Amino acid sequence: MSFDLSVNIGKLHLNNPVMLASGTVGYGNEISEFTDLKKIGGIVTKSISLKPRKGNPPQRIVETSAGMLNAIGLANVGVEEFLTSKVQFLKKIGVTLICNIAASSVEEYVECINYLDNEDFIKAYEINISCPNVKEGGLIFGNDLKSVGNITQKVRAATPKTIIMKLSPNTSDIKNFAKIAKEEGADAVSAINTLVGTSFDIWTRKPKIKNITGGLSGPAIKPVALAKVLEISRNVDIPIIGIGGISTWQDAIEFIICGASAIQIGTINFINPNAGVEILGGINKYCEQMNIQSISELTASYQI
Amino acid sequence: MSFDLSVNIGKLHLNNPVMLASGTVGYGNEISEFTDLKKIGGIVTKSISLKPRKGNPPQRIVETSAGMLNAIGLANVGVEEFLTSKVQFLKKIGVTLICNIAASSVEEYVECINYLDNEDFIKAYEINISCPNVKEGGLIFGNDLKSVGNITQKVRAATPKTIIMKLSPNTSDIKNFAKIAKEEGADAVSAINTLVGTSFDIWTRKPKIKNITGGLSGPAIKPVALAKVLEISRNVDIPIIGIGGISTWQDAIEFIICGASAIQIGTINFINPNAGVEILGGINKYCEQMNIQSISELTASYQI
Amino acid sequence: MKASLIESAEVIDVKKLTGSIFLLIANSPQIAEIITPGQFCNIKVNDNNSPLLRRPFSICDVDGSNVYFMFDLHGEGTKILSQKKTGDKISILGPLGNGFSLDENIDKFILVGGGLGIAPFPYLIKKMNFKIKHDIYLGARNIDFITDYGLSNLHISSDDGSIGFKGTVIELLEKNISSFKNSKVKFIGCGPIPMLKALKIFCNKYNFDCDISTESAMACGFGICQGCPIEKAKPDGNYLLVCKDGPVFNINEIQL
Amino acid sequence: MKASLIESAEVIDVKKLTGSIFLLIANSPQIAEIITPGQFCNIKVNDNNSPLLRRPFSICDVDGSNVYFMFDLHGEGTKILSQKKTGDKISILGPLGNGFSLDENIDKFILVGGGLGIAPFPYLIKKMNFKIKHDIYLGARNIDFITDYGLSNLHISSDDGSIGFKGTVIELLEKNISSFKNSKVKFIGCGPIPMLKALKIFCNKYNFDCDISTESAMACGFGICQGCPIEKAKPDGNYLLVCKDGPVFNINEIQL
Ligand SMILES: Cc1cc2nc3c(=O)[nH]c(=O)nc-3n(C[C@H](O)[C@H](O)[C@H](O)COP(=O)(O)OP(=O)(O)OC[C@H]3O[C@@H](n4cnc5c(N)ncnc54)[C@H](O)[C@@H]3O)c2cc1C
Ligand SMILES: Cc1cc2nc3c(=O)[nH]c(=O)nc-3n(C[C@H](O)[C@H](O)[C@H](O)COP(=O)(O)OP(=O)(O)OC[C@H]3O[C@@H](n4cnc5c(N)ncnc54)[C@H](O)[C@@H]3O)c2cc1C
Ligand SMILES: Cc1cc2nc3c(=O)[nH]c(=O)nc-3n(C[C@H](O)[C@H](O)[C@H](O)COP(=O)(O)O)c2cc1C
Ligand SMILES: Cc1cc2nc3c(=O)[nH]c(=O)nc-3n(C[C@H](O)[C@H](O)[C@H](O)COP(=O)(O)O)c2cc1C
Ligand code: FES
Ligand code: FES
Repeated sequence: MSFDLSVNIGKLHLNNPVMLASGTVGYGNEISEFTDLKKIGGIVTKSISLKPRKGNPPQRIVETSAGMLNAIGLANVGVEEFLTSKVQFLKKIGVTLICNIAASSVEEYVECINYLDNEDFIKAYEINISCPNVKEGGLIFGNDLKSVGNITQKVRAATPKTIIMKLSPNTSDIKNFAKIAKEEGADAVSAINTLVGTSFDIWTRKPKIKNITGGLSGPAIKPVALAKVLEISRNVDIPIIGIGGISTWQDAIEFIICGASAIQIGTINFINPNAGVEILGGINKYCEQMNIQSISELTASYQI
Repeated sequence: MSFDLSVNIGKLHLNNPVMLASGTVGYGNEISEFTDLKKIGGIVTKSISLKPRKGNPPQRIVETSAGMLNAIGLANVGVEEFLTSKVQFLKKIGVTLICNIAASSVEEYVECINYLDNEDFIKAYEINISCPNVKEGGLIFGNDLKSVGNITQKVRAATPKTIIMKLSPNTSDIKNFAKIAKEEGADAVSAINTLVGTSFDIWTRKPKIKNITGGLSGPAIKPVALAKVLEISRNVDIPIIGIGGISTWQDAIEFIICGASAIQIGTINFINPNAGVEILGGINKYCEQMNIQSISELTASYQI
Repeated sequence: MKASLIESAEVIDVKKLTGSIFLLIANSPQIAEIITPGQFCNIKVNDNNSPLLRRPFSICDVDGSNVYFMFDLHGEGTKILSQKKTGDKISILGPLGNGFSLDENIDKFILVGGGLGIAPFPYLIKKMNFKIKHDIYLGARNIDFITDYGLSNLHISSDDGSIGFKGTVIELLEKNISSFKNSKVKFIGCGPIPMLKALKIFCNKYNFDCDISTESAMACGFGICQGCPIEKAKPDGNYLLVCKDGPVFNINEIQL
Repeated sequence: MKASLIESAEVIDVKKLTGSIFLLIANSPQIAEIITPGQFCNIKVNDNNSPLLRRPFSICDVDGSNVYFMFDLHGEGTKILSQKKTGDKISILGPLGNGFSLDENIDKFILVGGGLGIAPFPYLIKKMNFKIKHDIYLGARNIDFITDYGLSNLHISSDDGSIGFKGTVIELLEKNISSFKNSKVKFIGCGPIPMLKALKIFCNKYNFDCDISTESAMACGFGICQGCPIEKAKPDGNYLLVCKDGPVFNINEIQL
């Protein structure tokens, strides 16, 4: 095959546009039993915070029609253990590593980056300002334009590496968030994180998820995610990483056509941990059949 | 059965909490072949505007995972024909009629009400400020607090009948919209209208829906709708009509537990036009089994 | 017209007719009794949300209390239908729409089908009951897309000449024109848009009357969703609805 | 531990054992070769999104290249499984989690199951291979929830006395305590939380060692979603994961 699937986002180089989404691949070790991570464009770690976080009490997940709700609550090992143990495994495999960071203050984002920045193996940061499942940080940042601008500015100043701001879909004007991320120096935005949802048990009248609400992901949200990507693409000149309900290569192509430079898959990893490689295979065939020389030709090639 | 399923919302009296949602039941005539409309709590008309509207060109609908996108574009016969012909049929059947109104200016909402208000058979107005599929009106109103306040105030002044403001879910803080609706005198809010979504053909790279984006409805959106109802219920003291992805009686009960005084079903009518009556049957059995004397006991009875 | 209804129908059989064309036979006595040729039903192929919506299919034939649908493998819904087993239940909503009108003083009906466009013809000619004469013209890409199930007086064309006349079905009509040009004929067309467009030009050229059966994406199938608009030949500020005003229209009534 | 994998398995048979308990037999040679008692598999019951997620089931038995799962009709997923026909394909992801450890110097294992909690026992006692002695105690609501499939040395209790001892399975253990009190026994428990709680009190009272198999809502089943936390007996700021650290835990390691 003579065509080029590689993608550059700021200094981040991906061999291909298929990435595994934060929180749906852990730190790579477990999923590597099922798939060849080297073939994947990049993997994004579970959100990491300065200190380890225990996460929310169970029940954390519940299934819904063509989707699922989760309220994991950013359970993670913290930057220290991440650097000392988790990164080592990923180095051995040789993946392209994007580190997703969560924090409850602007300073904490910067501290995390300071702690991690010497590790050359980390190629980019995805800044999670859109987690619906924690009280501090999360959506309080993600739905406030000034906070997003401020966080972007500070993390931008903290590192020369690629900065990707992960946007919340729980807003009526995602384009404005993308705009401010661009203005403050982000290299890209990723869209979308999960939608706020809930589910109740009609016999106990209690929420099925202990955290009351959770984040909705999976095929159910694909049309919403795609509309958000398109909205950003039509209004703001910034690379977009498309996320939300992607489970087939056709879905991936749809996001790329609507404006995504790369895509991430989340929930589908739980059902088929080899989905990334299979999606990549489909993208390859499509490009061949459509005579596409470089995947960048396809990005935002919508005919409207 | 000795329990009471009736619901009062302002001056509107419903025999039971199951209503058929705007745009999914036309003006009642076609669906009456499949179901006994007299058994239904209330039916909400397709959005009516001052002048007839042709609506958007085809293709107007596309299926998605556990949902569908529509961009009908408020095709409707206009207030005049509605009064002279459509209402007559509904009178004959003897349903409880709620008239949904769409407009592209505050004045037009008021004019519609003025035109319709003498018709005693119309028991309430649902004000559509949340249609994602028209350029004027629709979401431009629905996502702006001031507009919603202003429209509520003006329609409130125009009629003594029950006013229900139909809210958009495409916002991060639906509770504020409910709050302003209450402050300006609305009797209730209904939540939710559809979520903005899209879908593209990967071979032509064109949107599958001519209008580019459409409104997502159906089981896929249920967790989001339920979270919006809960958010309003926990923050604002106003009756809520729950809408979004309801297709079983269990779904209906879930919405009522989360705060809904009544519910509306939309997309499921297309698949099972008798769903309303079946859902009502389930609610009946549940109340009997749970020894519920009045459906209002169940409203907002969540255990959090 | 009698009312529509929802019937839980038992699958009697699913037969493969050619490569990707299937025939579904289901026991649906109430619908069988009242449905007329050209009408359609909206079928729920499963009892879950995948896919969510019903799927519209023309009535292909009726035999006692059994209804027949002829369908092509297209996507998820038709795949599920093709795998149905005897005894399975499907929910059929129908009859829907307006069928073909036969009560006219016509020498001969000429039925023109493109590919699966012949689906409604078996029941149509059964209802003609030898009292009304007919010819059927069937065009397809190649022999794999051709089935003669339930058809008679058949003239076939294929794009690649793998069966019958090599060329389009309209070219075949032109070729045979002398055989019907001077009688009182009426055309009935069903098939893909390009074929219908060519048929329209052909019929208007010779001044033949022609009804066609149209398709559209549909959610409800009976007029409550407004999802199936079709533009009038002379736009007047209202669309027609394929499901309720059609699916059969006079070819000069609508824009193709 | 050998690696896990995804295998497309052919259904050999689905048998109804009692009212709502079924046995699924599928040909899954790679998983059959490496799975051990107490481990589980995560099964995709369909090839669409309804339901979306896989469903976790304990390995019940292995016979050559066939794997056996015993399951109870619960909701959508198990309903679909119960309707599988010979020759259907299902996707099995496994083996997952840590199984029971048998390599101990024990006189006798006492397996305690509540209802479907006996699902992992047939393979467990097969692996004991008569070299290790066992007794099985099975408690259930009533006779309808009892199957003795693949079990031996069985002591049964039912809440309503419709079969065996009338009372809980723990009461039955208390009653029989003299028969094992003075030997080196180890308990293995599997069943609903109330039973496990009672078993914990019982075992701690007599100082019996006890491992239990736990359940949790799961998305992935192999450690990437963090959806299945379980609190440690002595909380230390980290949860254990049922899928990866379990599903078998020492009864005093976790909070029930
Ligand atoms: C009035 C009418 C009569 C029809 N009669 C027949 C018939 O007799 N035999 C036959 O094989 N087909 C017929 N069709 C087309 C048939 O409905 C579609 O092929 C079928 O819905 C495809 O479903 P799917 O899930 O297999 O495909 P998918 O591609 O998965 O369907 C995706 C969506 O697109 C819609 N869709 C796709 N193609 C069409 C189409 N051509 N028309 C309407 N909706 C479409 C489906 O309803 C569904 O919502 C008819 C359509 C209409 C409107
Ligand atoms: C490690 C493990 C081993 C298991 N082994 C068996 C077994 O051998 N036999 C058996 O009958 N059952 C077993 N279960 C329970 C089984 O997974 C559930 O009964 C099944 O998932 C229900 O699916 P459903 O679609 O029929 O029910 P639904 O109620 O429709 O399921 C809804 C959701 O809840 C989840 N869920 C419901 N109940 C449980 C439960 N008890 N545990 C985990 N998730 C649940 C489902 O996965 C699904 O996401 C096991 C569970 C776990 C975690
Ligand atoms: C179980 C689970 C955990 C997640 N954890 C995180 C997280 O820690 N940080 C983050 O930025 N996004 C997290 N996400 C969101 C995903 O990265 C992704 O944005 C979302 O799931 C939508 O994609 P999908 O529909 O393909 O799953 C999580 C999603 C799931 C389902
Ligand atoms: C085809 C279609 C047309 C609709 N038209 C209207 C409308 O005219 N006015 C309105 O307020 N809502 C309209 N809606 C929104 C529904 O009333 C309802 O809010 C939404 O579909 C969510 O409910 P559901 O998931 O049960 O369908 C429409 C929905 C659909 C699917
Ligand atoms: S398909 Fe719903 S109106 Fe025609
Ligand atoms: S089920 Fe995903 S981590 Fe346990």
